[in-house]
Amino acid sequence: MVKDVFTFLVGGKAGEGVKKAGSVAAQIFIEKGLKVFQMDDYMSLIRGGHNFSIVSTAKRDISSHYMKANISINSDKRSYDRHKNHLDKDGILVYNSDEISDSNGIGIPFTSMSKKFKMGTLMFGIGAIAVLAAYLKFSKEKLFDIIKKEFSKGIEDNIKYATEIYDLIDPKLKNKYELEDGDIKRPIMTGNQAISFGAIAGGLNTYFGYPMTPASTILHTLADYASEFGLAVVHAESEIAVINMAIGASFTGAKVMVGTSGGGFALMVEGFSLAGITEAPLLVVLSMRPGPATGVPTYTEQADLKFALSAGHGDFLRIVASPASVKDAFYLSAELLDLVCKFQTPGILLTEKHLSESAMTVDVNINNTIWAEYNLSDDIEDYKRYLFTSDGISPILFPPSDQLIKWNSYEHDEFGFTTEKAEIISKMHDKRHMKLKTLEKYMKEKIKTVKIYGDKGPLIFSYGSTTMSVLEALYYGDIKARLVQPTYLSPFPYWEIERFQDEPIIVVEMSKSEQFANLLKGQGGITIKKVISKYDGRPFDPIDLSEKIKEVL
Amino acid sequence: MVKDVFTFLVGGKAGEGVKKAGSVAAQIFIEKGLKVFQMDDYMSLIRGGHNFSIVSTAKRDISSHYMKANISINSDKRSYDRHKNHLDKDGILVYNSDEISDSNGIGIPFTSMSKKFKMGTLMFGIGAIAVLAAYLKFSKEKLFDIIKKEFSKGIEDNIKYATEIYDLIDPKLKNKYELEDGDIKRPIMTGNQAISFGAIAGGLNTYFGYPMTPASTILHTLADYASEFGLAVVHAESEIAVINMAIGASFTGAKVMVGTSGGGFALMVEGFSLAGITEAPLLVVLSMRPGPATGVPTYTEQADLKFALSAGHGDFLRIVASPASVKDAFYLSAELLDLVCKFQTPGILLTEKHLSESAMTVDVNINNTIWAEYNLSDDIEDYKRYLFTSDGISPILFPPSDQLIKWNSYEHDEFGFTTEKAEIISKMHDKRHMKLKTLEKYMKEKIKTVKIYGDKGPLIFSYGSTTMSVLEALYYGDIKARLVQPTYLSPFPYWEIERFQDEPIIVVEMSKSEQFANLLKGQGGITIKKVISKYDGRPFDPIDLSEKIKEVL
Amino acid sequence: MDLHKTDTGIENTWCLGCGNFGILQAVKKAIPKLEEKGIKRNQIVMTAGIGCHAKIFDYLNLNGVYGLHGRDIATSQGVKIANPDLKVITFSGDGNGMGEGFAHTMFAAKRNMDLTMVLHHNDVYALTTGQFTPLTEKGWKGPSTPQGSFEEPFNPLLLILIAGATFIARCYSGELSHLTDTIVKAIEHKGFSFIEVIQPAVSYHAWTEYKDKIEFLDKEPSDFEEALNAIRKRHKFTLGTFYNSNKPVYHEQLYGDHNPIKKSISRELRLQKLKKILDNAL
Amino acid sequence: MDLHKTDTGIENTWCLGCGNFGILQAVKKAIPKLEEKGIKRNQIVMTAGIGCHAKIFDYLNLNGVYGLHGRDIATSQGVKIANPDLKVITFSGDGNGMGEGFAHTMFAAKRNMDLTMVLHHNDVYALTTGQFTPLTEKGWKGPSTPQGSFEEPFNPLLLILIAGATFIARCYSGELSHLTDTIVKAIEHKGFSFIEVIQPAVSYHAWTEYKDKIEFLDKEPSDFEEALNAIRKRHKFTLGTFYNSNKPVYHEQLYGDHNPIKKSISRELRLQKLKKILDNAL
Ligand SMILES: Cc1ncc(C[n+]2csc(CCOP(=O)(O)OP(=O)(O)O)c2C)c(N)n1
Ligand SMILES: Cc1ncc(C[n+]2csc(CCOP(=O)(O)OP(=O)(O)O)c2C)c(N)n1
Ligand code: SF4
Ligand code: SF4
Ligand SMILES: [Mg+2]
Ligand SMILES: [Mg+2]
Repeated sequence: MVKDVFTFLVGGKAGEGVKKAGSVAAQIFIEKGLKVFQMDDYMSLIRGGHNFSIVSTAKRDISSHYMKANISINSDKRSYDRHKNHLDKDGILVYNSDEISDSNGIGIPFTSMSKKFKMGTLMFGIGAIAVLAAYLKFSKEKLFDIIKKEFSKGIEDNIKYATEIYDLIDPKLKNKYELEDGDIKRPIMTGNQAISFGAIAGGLNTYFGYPMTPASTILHTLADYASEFGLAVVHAESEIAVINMAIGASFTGAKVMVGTSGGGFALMVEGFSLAGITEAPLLVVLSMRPGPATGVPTYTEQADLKFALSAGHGDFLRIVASPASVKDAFYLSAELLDLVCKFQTPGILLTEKHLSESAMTVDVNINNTIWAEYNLSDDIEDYKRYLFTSDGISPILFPPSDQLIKWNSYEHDEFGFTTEKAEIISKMHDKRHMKLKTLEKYMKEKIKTVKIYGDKGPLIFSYGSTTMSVLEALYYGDIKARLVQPTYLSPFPYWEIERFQDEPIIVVEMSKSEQFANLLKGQGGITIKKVISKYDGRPFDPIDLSEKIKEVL
Repeated sequence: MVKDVFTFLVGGKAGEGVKKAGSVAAQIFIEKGLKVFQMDDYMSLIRGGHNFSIVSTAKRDISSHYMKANISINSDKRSYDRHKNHLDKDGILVYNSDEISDSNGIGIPFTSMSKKFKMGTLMFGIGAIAVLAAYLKFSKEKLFDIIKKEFSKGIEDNIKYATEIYDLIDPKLKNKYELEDGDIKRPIMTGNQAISFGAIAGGLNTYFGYPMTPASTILHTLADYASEFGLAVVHAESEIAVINMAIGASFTGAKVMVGTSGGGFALMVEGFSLAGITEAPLLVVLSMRPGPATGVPTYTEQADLKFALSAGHGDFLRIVASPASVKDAFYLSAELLDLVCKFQTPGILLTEKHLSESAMTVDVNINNTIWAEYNLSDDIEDYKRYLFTSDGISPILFPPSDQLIKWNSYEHDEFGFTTEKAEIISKMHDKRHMKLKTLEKYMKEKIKTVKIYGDKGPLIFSYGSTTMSVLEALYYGDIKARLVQPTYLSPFPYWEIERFQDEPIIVVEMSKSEQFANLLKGQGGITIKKVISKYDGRPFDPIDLSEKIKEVL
Repeated sequence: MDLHKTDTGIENTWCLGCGNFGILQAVKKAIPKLEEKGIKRNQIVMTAGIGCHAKIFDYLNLNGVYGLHGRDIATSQGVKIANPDLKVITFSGDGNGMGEGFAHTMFAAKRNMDLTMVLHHNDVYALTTGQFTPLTEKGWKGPSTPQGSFEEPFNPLLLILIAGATFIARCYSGELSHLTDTIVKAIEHKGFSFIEVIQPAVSYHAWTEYKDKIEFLDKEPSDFEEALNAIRKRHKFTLGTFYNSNKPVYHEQLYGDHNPIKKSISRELRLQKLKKILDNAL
Repeated sequence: MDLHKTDTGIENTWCLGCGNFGILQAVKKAIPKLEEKGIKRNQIVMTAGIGCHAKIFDYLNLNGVYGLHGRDIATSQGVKIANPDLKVITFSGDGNGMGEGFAHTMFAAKRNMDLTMVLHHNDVYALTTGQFTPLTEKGWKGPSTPQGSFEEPFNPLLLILIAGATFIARCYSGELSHLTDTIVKAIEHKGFSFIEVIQPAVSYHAWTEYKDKIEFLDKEPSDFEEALNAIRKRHKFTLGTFYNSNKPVYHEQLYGDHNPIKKSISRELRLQKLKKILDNAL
């Protein structure tokens, strides 16, 4: 089906090493110089249930997993039932013969073979990797090297179990797969790792967080690297503490980021508005999962867009941008850190579970990241925190200083003292609003706010990680189209979008109420021909999506 | 200037009875069968500073105060300076001669005359009323009656002080004012009282609140009447507690309302989203003040509109409506209570300090209020809380019941059990979305969503209490125009608005970023010719506004 | 679905051996006992926060609200205030009820709200992969504290005692009958009853970490002073009822024996009263 | 504006005779004393919540953040963590710090965050017209409790002690020199210092309600047990330092003697390290 893609699917219970098997498989492909896209599908539980990891690899850029596997390995009946149709035409189905039998697949008694080892069924992932290795004609030695590199404990047992599985399946595999080598080895990272590393590269000093899927791994990643990079990484008592601490840190001149999902961001909204009026540089990562409320914690959706664009009472400037890929996420988090510092206003890096927790090989040039910088005050006499300036930006100063620095949650005068005076209230509104004009000008000149892929054919719009799904669908379906992806959503880059006003467009997004399409209509004056939307928590599969696109083109 | 309006202005320090003087003046006008609009301007402090109360009265409907007084009475220099220009052509300026002197006005030594009384300067308000009485040729007896009715303590001293002031000023008033009598005595109430009484009439059972200007007086009013109407009125520890308590109350079948301003609502956003997914009937009163953050607590603005329309993560149905007058507020709070019950979804009564805390005489027919009702389940076997129905509304049931009733913050199946299944996630989204369609249909048929004033002339759009300012400005300026006021803002009543798409319109609102105009553009497809916006915390004055409107017409 | 089935039939997704099973079982056993005492099943309303503990919402065939992380205890208070005939039980986690929802827990105790809170104390944010909670001992290497956490834990019983709770107990999910009895007593108790349940989360902690440390109070304290003493001086694996006393409850102080829903005033009477109020104002 | 002016020149809008004046004066007197001890004025950062108390933000010529209602104590923590060279003081009200912001206050104590919190205890939500607060005695007829409030008040010193604060004192805005000295001691203290200041809000309570009840501790407690005892047994108008001890502070446990801002790692070094991390992953 997908000739230039090889896909490995491994399914089983949480706690059986399914995800790990996915990432080890990814490492195998990386070793061969290939590009990789890994998507992990897991339930909101710690052990049991049904998880799967699906890893697609190719020599070319690949921006989605495929739900048609070349080899699918399943540890239990549930997994088998779930995935028996997720097979490519010539795909091979491997199942746990301790639980089922199916003449169309190959049975391996994963469970009984694991019994004699201490780790027992926890080793299933290793077994899956052994099967993959055999299928790809990897030598056992190479397999052992990988196990040694990727696992920290129980190496010996792992190798024994892998050997037994390898030897058992090897003869049963009639047509093995010839996976061609690619060009170079690339690092692989998840979206959340990219966001974390990007922010570090951009100058991050402090991160405040409270665990919430799918943003938690930013907290974990940064906590891991805190001492290496001299960061303060704090797990606070709540999201409200998080954002108010962050504003305190921002006051001192720390470059600061916080991260959460919709429910946590909902709690941060008052603080977000505080950042607006105090003009606090502050970057919020908002990684979406299906809502409302607790919703479906470990799945994906794009239904917090409208909320992100307008969260917070009162009028204030916000920057909202959404990366389309893991690589984008890396550069964007540094770029946003810079913008919030330069424009002294809160910003949101809006993303989704699908980007946050999927892993991709990336070609990044770390030297190209932006280093966040402030418009610092050199005026050390008669300093005014909220100086009226023609561009609305008041140069910033941090303590310790012999000048008075007051950030104020109330409406205030230029010094930051509370005011109730009509004229000053108006003027401060005007000042803050002026930053919007300045920012728009800056964005027009300096920032790639919208990306356009392809140069002919009908117009498709998408944003965030859905862009990756569309790109892959266009490739797969051999569809000639132009794909427009606004990275920046607020301020809305109308100057880039206006030119598309005369053509009816197709929108692909993940929200029932078509939030992105509404934004394009309302702010961009775009005529929508058709919206393809998905809101079942699962990302698009490129094959399905290509068909849907063809239907409406 | 304003021939058919008489305006009384009283200014002084907080704690001197300024506001009380305003409402006693209003009572005097009411006694005469007149209509009244009272606006109180006060600072965020308890004693001192500068407050003023301005009461305009007429035989006709009057929907704004005028910043040109017929008589202006000022207790101190600050007040005098502030208001000396707020005088009608023939207006009389009365000042405290203990602090200043001005040959253009009449000096009264309010302070020294109050010294001998225990309450001292706290009595200034009484003095102002005595001045007003003399100016209106009210007999002292009538004045005493009013004092007896309106004040609970220190009656004797009050009467003494009033008599002395009356006798002192009476001879100095050369041209007294002949205030004609009106038709009947009408009750006067503030917007917040109207909201409270309307909700009670609509069936309110429980109110949860946390003090926040300008919503606090809803809590106070309802607390006062709690035992009379069998309500539970709770002052909780925070707004987060408030909304989550409210949802618990809603679960039991209580008709429930909460109230706050922007900062408090920001804290309620996660709970608001919970009401969305659990389909909890819940009415939130959001009374706006200038933001962002703490902003200007005791003044007015309309910059939380965008926020109200999209607060909360995920896709869910919300009802947002904004009353244009105190009378509207009365009926609307009952109507909204009914809608949130019928459609099992959260709703927002969006208003502003200017409506919440201004007082107007109202002609309400209490019998016309709506009584909130649910679509109750009679299906007592195999009850499904989230039954899939063709209109999206699942009949509701309350405990105690022998059927299982589960409200769930996670995505759920029809019974309310947690789900992670793709098909059910989609179907539940569809179900909730279907309610939007049903609601729109209902609104088209049964609800006056948009009011249109006037039948010829150019088009002006406004919403909320700004409508009152516009109406008064049109009257004052003798401007022929049609004024369109959408009471409902979500679902947006496009069916009423569409017909205005071909004419460029003028928008009057109180937000720097022109949130209402953007809504009309984005959702209504309206072409905006000009936005008149004010964002200094003060409501429009009809005279100024009429000029602004004339400029742009 | 009929409330009188024992099970909801929903797939249980707790780890094999999880301490939450003990709590689930104890509640299931407590219900018939409560029924014997005249507390009907359909009168009970449960709320749950978000976390592993809260999954009990799907497994218990009881009416209720699956609330927000940390806010279940506020939701419970709303239930009770609106309809005081209902018996309310909140299932909370140590992250949920002592972290995100800390203030609500403390204020529920302060008010002596007439409801029961079961705190599943497993020393981790289990469902979000094992971060330290406000009750975790110093040094825990969770994913947010890879070098070991360094906050001193709260003592939940001490806090809740001082805040004003009137029934306070500690149980262990391995001591089923004690847990069952305590749940029954707590639900019967009029006022705020708080049960801390030591609940091993086997993916992060083994039962053996607790087993030998568990002990019972020899004598249950008889007043506040004794309770304070026992809570402070006995170690954190000491089980028993530490405090049991009487104080006015919130809803009765708010409106006596009224019930805002069952005794809701009719439309007619409301309009009549409102008219009078408006007339009197004239 | 120059930080070394004494006054900001902003109009003071407190009621005549308000207890907040005493606190303002005490802080103004404390600053030169702190300067003598080597704590520079420009090193001090203040935060304030929202309420009458918080207006001190406009009157004190100190750098800082006028935060959100109840959140100032979280903001203070962020300041300290980001730049531990700064000395942080939070001015909070009883509604602000014990109501809306209760959890932040308790967690700041739990962490022994190295900062000072001054709690303006006036028993009302003064700025919002006098509602009861979590510290108000039962029976208060504020506008939200016209029949009288019926929640038992929290004991703030007891809660903060148990939560983990290491310096705890009660002062009175009528005892200026004691208040001044205590503020100096609290700011010098390494760890979480908490000063409850009895602050008459004259629009709701007269000074005479307090004057005669005020007393001083005869002997300052020397350890936790004594502190616990004194806080519990002495009445709520007893002034003095109830607790003063040492424990590791949060920021030092987090990163030792690092300073995330002053010792921020350069761009070059960051990129170099990141390259290594990415290469190693291969
Ligand atoms: C507002 C919000 N923040 C964060 C989360 C993510 N979250 C879900 S469960 C959980 C931790 C639960 O810990 P605990 O209460 O101890 O429950 P356990 O899983 O240990 O039973 C968190 C932080 C959330 N659902 N909502
Ligand atoms: C989120 C939020 N809720 C409510 C308010 C309104 N508010 C302002 S001050 C205040 C009470 C302050 O009481 P306290 O902290 O005791 O201060 P005091 O005025 O007594 O000094 C409240 C509730 C607010 N500003 N923000
Ligand atoms: S992670 Fe812990 S609390 Fe959660 S189900 Fe597993 S054992 Fe139970
Ligand atoms: S109301 Fe009370 S706290 Fe506020 S300024 Fe007046 S006396 Fe002070
Ligand atoms: Mg836990
Ligand atoms: Mg107070």
